[in-house]
Amino acid sequence: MLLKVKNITVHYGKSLALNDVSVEVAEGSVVSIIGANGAGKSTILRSLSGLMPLTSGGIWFSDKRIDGMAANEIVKLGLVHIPEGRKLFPYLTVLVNLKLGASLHKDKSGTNQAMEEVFERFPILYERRNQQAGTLSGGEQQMLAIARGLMARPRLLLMDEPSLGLAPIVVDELAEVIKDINQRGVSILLVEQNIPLALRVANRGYALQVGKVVLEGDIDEFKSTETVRRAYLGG
Amino acid sequence: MDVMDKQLSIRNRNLTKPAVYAGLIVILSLLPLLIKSPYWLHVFILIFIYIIATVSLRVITTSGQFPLAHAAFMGIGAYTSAVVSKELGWTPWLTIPLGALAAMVIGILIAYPFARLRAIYYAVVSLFFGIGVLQILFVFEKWTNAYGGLIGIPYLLGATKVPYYYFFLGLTSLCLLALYRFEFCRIGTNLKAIAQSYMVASSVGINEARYRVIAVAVGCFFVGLAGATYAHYNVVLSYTSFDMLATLWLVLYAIVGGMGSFAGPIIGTAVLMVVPELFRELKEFVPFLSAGILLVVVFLMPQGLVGLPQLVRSWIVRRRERKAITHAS
Amino acid sequence: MLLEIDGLTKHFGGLAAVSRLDMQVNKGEIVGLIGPNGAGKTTVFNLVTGFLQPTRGKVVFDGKNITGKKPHVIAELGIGRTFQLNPLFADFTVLKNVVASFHLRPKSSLLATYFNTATYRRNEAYILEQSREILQLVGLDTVSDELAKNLPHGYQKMLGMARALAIKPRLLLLDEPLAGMNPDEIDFSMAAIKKTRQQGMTIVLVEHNMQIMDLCDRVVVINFGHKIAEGLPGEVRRNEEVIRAYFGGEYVA
Amino acid sequence: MELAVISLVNTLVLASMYILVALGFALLFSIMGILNFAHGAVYMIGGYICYGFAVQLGINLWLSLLLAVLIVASFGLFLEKFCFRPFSGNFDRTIVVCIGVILILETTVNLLVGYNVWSIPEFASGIIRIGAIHLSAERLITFIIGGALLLIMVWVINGTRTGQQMQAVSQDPEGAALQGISIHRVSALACFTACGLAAVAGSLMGAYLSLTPFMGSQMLVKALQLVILGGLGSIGGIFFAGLVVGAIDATLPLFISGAASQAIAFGIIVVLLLFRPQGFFGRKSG
Repeated sequence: MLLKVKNITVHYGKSLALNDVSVEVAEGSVVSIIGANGAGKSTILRSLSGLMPLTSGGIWFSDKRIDGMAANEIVKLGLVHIPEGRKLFPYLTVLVNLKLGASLHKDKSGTNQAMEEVFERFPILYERRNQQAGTLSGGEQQMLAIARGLMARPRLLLMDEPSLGLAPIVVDELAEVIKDINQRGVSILLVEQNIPLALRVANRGYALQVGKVVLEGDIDEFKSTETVRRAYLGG
Repeated sequence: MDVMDKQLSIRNRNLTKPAVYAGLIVILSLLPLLIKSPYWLHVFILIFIYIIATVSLRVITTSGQFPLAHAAFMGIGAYTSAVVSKELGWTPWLTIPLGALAAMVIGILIAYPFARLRAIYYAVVSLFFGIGVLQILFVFEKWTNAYGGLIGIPYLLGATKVPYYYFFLGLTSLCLLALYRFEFCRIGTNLKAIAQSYMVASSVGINEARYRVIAVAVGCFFVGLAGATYAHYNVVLSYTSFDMLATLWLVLYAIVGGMGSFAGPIIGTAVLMVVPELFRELKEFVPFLSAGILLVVVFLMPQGLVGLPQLVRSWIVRRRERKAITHAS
Repeated sequence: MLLEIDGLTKHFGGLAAVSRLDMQVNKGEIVGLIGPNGAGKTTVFNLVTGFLQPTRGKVVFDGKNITGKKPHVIAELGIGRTFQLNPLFADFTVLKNVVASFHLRPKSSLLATYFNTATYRRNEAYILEQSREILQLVGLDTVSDELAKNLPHGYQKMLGMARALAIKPRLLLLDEPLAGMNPDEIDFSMAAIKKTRQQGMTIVLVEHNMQIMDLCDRVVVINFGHKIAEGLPGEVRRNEEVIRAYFGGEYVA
Repeated sequence: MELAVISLVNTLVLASMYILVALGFALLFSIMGILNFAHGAVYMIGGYICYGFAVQLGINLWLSLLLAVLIVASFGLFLEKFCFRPFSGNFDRTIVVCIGVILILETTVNLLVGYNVWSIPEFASGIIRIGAIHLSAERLITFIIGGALLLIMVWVINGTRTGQQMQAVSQDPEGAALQGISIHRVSALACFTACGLAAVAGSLMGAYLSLTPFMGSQMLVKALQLVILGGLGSIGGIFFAGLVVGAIDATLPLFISGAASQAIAFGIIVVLLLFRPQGFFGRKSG
């Protein structure tokens, strides 16, 4: 297992945000976590990347225990988090945003190569490379956030609601990008409210409700459960 | 711990608090019989005056505004009253309310435009205002004698300390009573509501701008009163009593005591003013002492000095628990 | 007609968050305003309640043009609202949150308040009683002495609604009243909304959770600031454009 | 003509010194969320340390300047770790900490050299003649050092990896942490730089004017003016505001008596801010 999250409990202030949650991501797979607003999906990712302390439980990334490590240390291991709301640096150019994504890597040639690959995959970002990130459209900003994440050369990419505020046609494009990244050997843990997107790209799914995992399984089995259909597809 | 607090606060509300206050006033009333030193009476009188100033500062902060011009308003009260009584020969009994009103009016005038500023913008712009308004003293040098210091201000109660002691004990008690009522009636509730979320407050119909202005008006009135009475007690005024540093000290008294409660600024003022006087022999080393108090409070007492009893209580509880655990094992 | 929105438009920088929106709400109705994240629903609420000034367009409440009025004035006219991220008077108790929200009716003058007159005391006693009633309605009477910030998320949401009710509104705007609630809380909250409605309240609500549709008399769907559909909940559910907006092309059957 | 040139030169000298201090102050604010009220005091001890080395110990003046900068910058590291980091973003408590620091620094200066007015020897002496215009070399050197440092700072902030990381942290600290940027390291660096720059300004101003215990709070007010007028988060804004404030300070006293010009200067600034709370170049927010 690339990532093992074992029985973690997290408090947000005094209120319980995650209650005894376990999640696993196998090397090379795409795992989706679905659930309503406030179910605790983002909290899982934030605890994984060291932004949120655990009350109990543990997290292992390729057999190394990472809970309690600082956020920037965790990135070094290849676990890269693309946060909700993108968190770009709006007043810096696209190019600088991408360079900052490679903050940890000292070798220039590797960074340049990563940059080339990124521009190859997102030609629009090359066109806009000297524009301030804040002036891009919503879809372009999301692509930049993903591209910035790739600059860190991740083994596991954590994506938090990448479809937020995107037009349906851009969401389709996003699905292709996710599949493509995965095919090039990056494992992905995706958190989504857009259920169809989440189900379309994943090999495995988890459903979260008020801080607890209520359902998990391989994607076909997961999709067909009555709970998922009724709760999330409104059918 | 919560249960304990609740019991305590219920008991407080019934009897303890008024009893403590009454006791305190009795002790303070008897103090001049014990302390014959005019120097110490002077220290106490100054503390009374500054308590009015810091408590009135806190009134404004309960509305979520952080003014950094409060000493300047004290100066407006002081100089207005001093100059009018000196130049026109009016009695201080008349000019003191005039000084307080002057501070209030100027407060209201700036409060309206300032009501659109939030957080640190409010703090910093009011800081500039405080510095700028003080410069006006130098423009009217002829009356204020700002460089050399204004002298020849009429006494309010003559030159001996004891009458002033009782006057200020009474005045400060009255002011505190008035401000206490202000904070704990619905007006104060509205101010605190605005401070916690101005969006929610206006969504339930609280006129944010109006209440912010009211808070400033009341705060400035009382600090103007403190300044004006100070002028006719001290009978010498120097602008350094009202500059940026003086404002920052008022803020410090309030924060060190604890902004979260009514008693905080009172305790903060008393402690930070008395301690340096107790160690007067240290002379130029005294500021280190003050700095030491500041640092100890800021690092160890997040609630300020008023939080100390609770801090000690929880520390004792924790110790007891630890002991119980070691005994058990 | 209680609320009439006419050609409402709001630009942020160059982007239109709301674009030429028309919408009517009749007395006694529950209208659902739905749409994907970022569609502009909350912006509509902020425009109606005066927290944002519209670029163009008009909002008429009960025959009165309220476009561009200050939030507290609009509250006084009778529009109560909750917030999506649900800010609270966090350091007040639950009861005090509601009591503090009873600012408008009955109202005491500043002097009466300060000098604690008989009228003021009578008003406050009445307010206390009413506040307890409202807390009972939304089911928070058991936690009325807790600090608001210590409440679980779902309870905080309901407290938001209790607070909005305290201004005795004629129109209630609820921004995602079910977000972050567990199934029990959702049932409870829906029941509370129903109860308020039975007392004659007109309600407009924004929500993602499709369960809410069962409560609505009418649904307005917006996406990217435009109205894309309007009608009975059943109709809207089958509307192709709506399905596409929510789920992307694949799910159009 | 001569008057115009003199006031222009004075404007540039004052502006470059103000900007040096304000830039550091702004760095600390945008990166750590700290309004460093002790920044004026840091500037003051910079001057006094330089004075101590140069006059009391008789060390070479330029070496003294360098030592003063290094000592004060290292003191900045101490401040970051023990005084700012625990209270980042907490306005009330940073005021208390900063005033504690001010008290300690000022009292130390008082104990060591007393509260008399001293002056650091001139870094350059003589008069430089350009056509009909006479300029003191001291002013010129002050402006050149100040201007050069500012250019370097602009290059560091915009052109280097470290500077970009600083900007990243100030625009979105959490986003920056997720890129593997160590916020502590960036904060420490910002504090080191900010205090170092303040020490340079303190030493130069100590030679250009004189050393007084009040220079700290005067400069603090200038720094606040620049940062707020320029607009929080805008470096261009600080430069522009620096020139405006420098011009007001260098020119107004030529026409109106000192106190009135001060009152008017503050009046102008307060009114400007009421109409444009986000400053000249501020990004629209908060």
